[in-house]
Amino acid sequence: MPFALTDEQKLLQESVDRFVERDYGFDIRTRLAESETGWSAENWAIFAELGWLGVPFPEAAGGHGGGPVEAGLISEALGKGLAVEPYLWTVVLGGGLLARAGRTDLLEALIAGKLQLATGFAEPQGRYALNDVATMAEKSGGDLSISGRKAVVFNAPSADFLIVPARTAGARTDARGITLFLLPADADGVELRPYRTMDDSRAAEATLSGVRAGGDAVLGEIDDGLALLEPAVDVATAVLCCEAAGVMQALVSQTQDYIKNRKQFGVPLSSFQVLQHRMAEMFIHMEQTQSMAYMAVVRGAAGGGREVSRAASAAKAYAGEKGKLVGQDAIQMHGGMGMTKEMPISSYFKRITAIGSLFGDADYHLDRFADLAGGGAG
Amino acid sequence: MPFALTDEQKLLQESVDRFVERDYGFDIRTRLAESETGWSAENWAIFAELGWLGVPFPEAAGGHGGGPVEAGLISEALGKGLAVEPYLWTVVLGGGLLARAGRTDLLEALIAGKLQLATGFAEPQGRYALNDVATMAEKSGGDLSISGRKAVVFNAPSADFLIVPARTAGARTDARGITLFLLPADADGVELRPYRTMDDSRAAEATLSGVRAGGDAVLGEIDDGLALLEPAVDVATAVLCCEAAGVMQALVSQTQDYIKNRKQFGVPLSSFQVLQHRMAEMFIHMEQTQSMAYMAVVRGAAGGGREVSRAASAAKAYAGEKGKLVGQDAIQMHGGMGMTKEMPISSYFKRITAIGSLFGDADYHLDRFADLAGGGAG
Amino acid sequence: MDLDIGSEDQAFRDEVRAFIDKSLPSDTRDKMRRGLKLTKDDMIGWHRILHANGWGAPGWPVEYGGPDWTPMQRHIFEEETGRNHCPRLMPFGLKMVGPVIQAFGSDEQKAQHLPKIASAEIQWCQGYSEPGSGSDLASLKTRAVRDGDTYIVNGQKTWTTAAHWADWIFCLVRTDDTVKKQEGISFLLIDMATPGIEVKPIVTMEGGHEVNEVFFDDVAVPVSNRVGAENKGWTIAKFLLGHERTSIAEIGRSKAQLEKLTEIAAAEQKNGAPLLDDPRFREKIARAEIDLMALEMTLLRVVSAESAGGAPGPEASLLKIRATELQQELSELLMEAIGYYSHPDTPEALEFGWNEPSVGPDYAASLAPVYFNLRKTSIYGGSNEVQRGIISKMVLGF
Amino acid sequence: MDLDIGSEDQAFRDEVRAFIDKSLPSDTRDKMRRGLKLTKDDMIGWHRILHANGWGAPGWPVEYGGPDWTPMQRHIFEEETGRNHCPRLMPFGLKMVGPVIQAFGSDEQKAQHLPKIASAEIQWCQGYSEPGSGSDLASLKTRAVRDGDTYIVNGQKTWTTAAHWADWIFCLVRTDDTVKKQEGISFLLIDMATPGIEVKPIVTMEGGHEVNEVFFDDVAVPVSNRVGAENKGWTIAKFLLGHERTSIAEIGRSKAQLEKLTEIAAAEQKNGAPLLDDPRFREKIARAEIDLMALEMTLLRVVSAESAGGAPGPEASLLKIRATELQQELSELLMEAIGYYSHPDTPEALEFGWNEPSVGPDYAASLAPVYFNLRKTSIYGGSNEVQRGIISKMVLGF
Repeated sequence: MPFALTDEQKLLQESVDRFVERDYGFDIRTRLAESETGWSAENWAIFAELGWLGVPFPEAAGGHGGGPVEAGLISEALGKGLAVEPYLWTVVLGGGLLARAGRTDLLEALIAGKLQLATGFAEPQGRYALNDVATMAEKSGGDLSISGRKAVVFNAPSADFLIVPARTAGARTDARGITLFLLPADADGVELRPYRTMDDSRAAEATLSGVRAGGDAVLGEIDDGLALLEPAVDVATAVLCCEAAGVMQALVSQTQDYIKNRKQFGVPLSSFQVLQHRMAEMFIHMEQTQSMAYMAVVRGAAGGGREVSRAASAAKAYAGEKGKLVGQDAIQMHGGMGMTKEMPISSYFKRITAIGSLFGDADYHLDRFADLAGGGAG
Repeated sequence: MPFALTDEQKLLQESVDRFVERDYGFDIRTRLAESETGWSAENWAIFAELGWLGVPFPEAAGGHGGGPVEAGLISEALGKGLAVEPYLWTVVLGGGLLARAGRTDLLEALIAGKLQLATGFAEPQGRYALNDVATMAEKSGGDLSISGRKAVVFNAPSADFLIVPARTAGARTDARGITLFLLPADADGVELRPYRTMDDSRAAEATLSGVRAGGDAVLGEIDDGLALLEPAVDVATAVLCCEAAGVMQALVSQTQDYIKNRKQFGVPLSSFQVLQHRMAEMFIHMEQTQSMAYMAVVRGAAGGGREVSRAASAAKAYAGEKGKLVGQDAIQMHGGMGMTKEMPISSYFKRITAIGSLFGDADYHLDRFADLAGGGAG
Repeated sequence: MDLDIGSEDQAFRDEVRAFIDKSLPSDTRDKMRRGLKLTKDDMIGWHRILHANGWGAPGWPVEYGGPDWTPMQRHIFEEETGRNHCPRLMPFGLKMVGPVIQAFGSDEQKAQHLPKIASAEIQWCQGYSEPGSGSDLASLKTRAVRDGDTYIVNGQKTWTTAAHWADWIFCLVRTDDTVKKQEGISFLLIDMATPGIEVKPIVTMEGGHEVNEVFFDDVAVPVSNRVGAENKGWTIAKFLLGHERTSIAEIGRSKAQLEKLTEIAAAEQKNGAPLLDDPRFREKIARAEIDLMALEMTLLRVVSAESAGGAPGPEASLLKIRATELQQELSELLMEAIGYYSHPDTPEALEFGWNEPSVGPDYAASLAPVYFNLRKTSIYGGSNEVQRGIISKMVLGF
Repeated sequence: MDLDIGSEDQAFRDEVRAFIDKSLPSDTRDKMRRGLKLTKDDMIGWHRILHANGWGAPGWPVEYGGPDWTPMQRHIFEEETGRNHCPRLMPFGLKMVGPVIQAFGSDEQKAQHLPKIASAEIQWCQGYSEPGSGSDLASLKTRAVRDGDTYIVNGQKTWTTAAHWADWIFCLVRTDDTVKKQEGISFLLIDMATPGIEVKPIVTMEGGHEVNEVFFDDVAVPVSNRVGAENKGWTIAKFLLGHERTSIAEIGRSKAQLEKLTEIAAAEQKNGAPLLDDPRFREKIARAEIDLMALEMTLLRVVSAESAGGAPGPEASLLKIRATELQQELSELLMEAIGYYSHPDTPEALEFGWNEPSVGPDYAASLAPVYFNLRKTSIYGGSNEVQRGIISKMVLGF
């Protein structure tokens, strides 16, 4: 039956849910978010121990033979607790790229929790376009020399390696001519300017100034990096939509609790019909976002190509728009309390806002969805 | 003070309001709409007698020296009663073109109520673009011979003259090269296919097959007809927005009455908070549409040019979108009753729907507004 | 987790498609595609064709002449028939009074009515709403007074879809007005040929005739035509509210409309290029397509849960709200696509066999009438406001 | 009918513009343009500059030191200062307690307080909301118990904007809890330096500090600091709700934001071209501009009606709803315009004089914080839901 979870998937989901419920209270989350690195190495070790880091990788690569669906279920559950660990960046996107490039050598360390990754898929002038790459990789002796600037590289401050698309041929926005490089984060010529982000994540501007890369630094084929990057980002986008669904579930249930308990004019806020109907709409948005996110990870699990991209873009456009609506309404219904940093709801709102533009905002994905249309009404 | 009516304007407004209230009940309106011509010659004679047909024209042309503002006030008041007389087509657009072309000879008959006009500003392939003119006027002997097809020519079945843009030079969508012709509706080669429209108006497809036109049939300058047509349509658009404001006032007040009186579960519908708030939104849309419509006619009265066009497009985009929302909500709040032909609200809804695309829908006018932007934030 | 319906269900889908291909009369298909008027014969004809194939009562168990389909098969049947331009089967017999008789009826009632519903021999209509009752169904006033073996029925029903085509009507009537309003209601089956019944058409805003007023003036109904116990009709009314609601998603029909929209937008011009290439209109279509995907995926989740034994709950309200919004949105975009040619009101062009050339493009004439007509979808069948109230109560616990 | 404000008002507009040009400190203007943090001194400094020009109390009559402006002049002043990057004048003295003292205060109170409000010598804050009271203001619990010539005040206020900058607070307190809740409320002026008052910051989601909790622990307030009669404070509260609300339209500031949005969209790139040329983003800007026009035109109608002697009615609710929606929409578009550069959270970049190069474009750092912060506008000052209720009651008569 469509959408039915396997027993393994159910167990996985329950195990992450339990972890979030028991060990990831909002006060703990706040402490982690405000710590030096912004996330917990201890939790990361637990993730490794419970096998969550290896779940989406083929068994041949030391993983547990799951895929986007399992990563999505984990991310959804983590999203409910607003977990700050860089699962998306290291496991889903970074690990996804390593797996696609056949770098099982590094996956082992990743699955063991010993490796952090960041991917510089954005550049200052490029907005959300993966093909807009001005960073150059030019021949210099037997090696290549990479120079350019990567914008808002998430998890870069914690990363051991940076995965960096650079141009080995073609003009700035050509799809061909992009090559992916795996660079040690402490390589000569790599300069990071780290900062916190709106949702308590960590990121950095990365400036590359003549960073030397040998042939072993190349992931996938020379000039054909986009063929690796685009499907990996599609899957990461689908998984991120699952996280959005988790965040929205929390936004809805916290708001539901709040208006049930908060009294005004002697009655609970939830007795006002306007708020009842608005929450009904939030509930529908949440349910449908979850449907779309699940669809997108299932398509992602089935392989690559146009249908995966279309599913990811449809889900992201949907999650972006509906997530915004649900987030804004959740704050509105919390009234003044919703405006405070202290109240968890505001952190959920900031996360759903951040998700809104990650890998492209709703406009970008609507456009992409329409561009990819082939046979009309599908 | 901005928006303050002169005493004359107040009197005019009151006189049309009074006429609509006293002599234009919904049953009368229905009878007129279902009559052969679709409107009342008797009423038209009254309009002439009360001076409403001459109001917008300069005194030199036999008018009363008013302009778009006065036409707007009349149309707003007529809109409240859903009057079916072709004031927009004969007086505002047709008369406006005659006045701009200096044809005072014909205005006299128009003001006396003896002349009906229709303007073929649309072609089947042209959507809303006034410059998309495939109808050709070609030299033939000393005259011109006009052939082509005009789409949905409102008031054509009643018209004595058709005003027809035809191409005397240039390619199909060039702005230059369009000439306006004034053709007797019964001229040889004019074929009309008349029909009713969704809102009980009358229109026709006009096929022109070698209609002969001499130099005296030209309105304005040869090749420069758009310079006449575009500002005239801008003013007509602004006046139509005033009518939309009137229609919306009726939609709001009828819905307000309905939900106050209609009981469900033992209480009036108006006691449900969801409906209260929705009506508050409808009220706001109505008020703001009126503000925009007034702005647009005032700008139209001040002359021509970019600011007039921008004001007309802004008002029309606004009236189009908000009119649709108000209309749809009015039907929804009337429940099943709103679906019936018998209930006045459905006719108001059909009129606001028709207005939505007249002279271009909201998308067209948003685009045009943005195209005309010059100095940024105005 | 996957999206596969499995090979058996896929085979079933192929079978349904092939059957439609072969059996749907071409003039009916043509009317449906072009939005022309269907006759009663078109609708019943299609029902009888299905019946001849054993599919006359898609949602029913074998014992009553149904095919005993799984929830997934029912979904597939709904989708394929909707998408491939089959007329809707009238729900009043198949989805309403039929299941009621199955659950609450006497053996005699079952024997008398069920076969004729499945075979389309008898058409039904629904006597629920009354002037003044609206969403507050229980406030109904039509009275049935017992006189020996007969009820004498007086009152008025309204919004009665297809009453002018129906042979029988099922009604909620008041049999006791001394108790709480829900507790004095009974459920009667009434032959429309009984003296004292009058049907008056209600013309809807676009000029169509689908709904009616039905007047009862001393109508004699045998007590044996009552379903369930006297004064227990409200239980039946509530049963019906929960029954088989996933078909309201109208996925198949919306897919067909989306396809039509794409075709029309490719045919229409804007600034000398296809409207389909206009960035704004293209975005609107993309958005509608995504909304349709979201609805379809949610529906599939609901059908899967039903297949696993879950009772359909407030998801029906979710589906109803979003499905009707989508149908309305598509009808709005279709009207928008044709610009000025939405204005001509030419009902004659909606008659099959009308041979004049059309005023605008041949797809234009039905679009504004459909837009106006579909405003009903958010009003009828439990208004969307009522549905939001249900979600608020059942899911959110307010 | 026209849109002209007339030559006198036009001359006044020119005068205000020229004055701002000449007198607004350039660093203050720069902070406002760039969305940097303002200090208390920036805000008070600007108020004092206005005061030196006789404009310290824009809405006040001459007898209390105001310029006695017409409604149109007040509107022009609001618009021009907003549009030209002047700091907001704190409303608590000028628009709240000042008018209250003028209408209800004793001569001593007038003499003591009004000049110092106009001159910005004394800063005020508002003690209305309490934890648990929200939109239900009359349910307040802070108590003032009379002890001879003194009230002893105990309780807590919250959402008190600028309490950490204020010298005085005006409070609604409960002086009788044996009567209907509206009838036992009094209005007190309290010196923040009085022992027993504690101010605790509330940090809002973007990390800012504008609002506070204010605790009262046996705070002694002279009875002479009560405005109006004991237990008649609710009259004053209602007076304030209706007072001078057209300024909430924030036309000037929204124009400045729209201008900023257009500039940023011209600077940002999408597919190698300015974002401003993207059809979809261009449409969003056009829509915001039209919404702003609609708000401005409606505001002008209201101001004209006020000038003609009409009392401001429920239009204030209309303006409040649409103005806050527009401010929120503009902040959303600004954030959207900069793509990934909305993510970096660099509060240090919002400090004036911070000299490091910015992480993204120099206009980026304030945009997400402003977006988050402006969510408050639809909540504070009578939530937009409350405003819709007012329209429904006052205009529609429900």
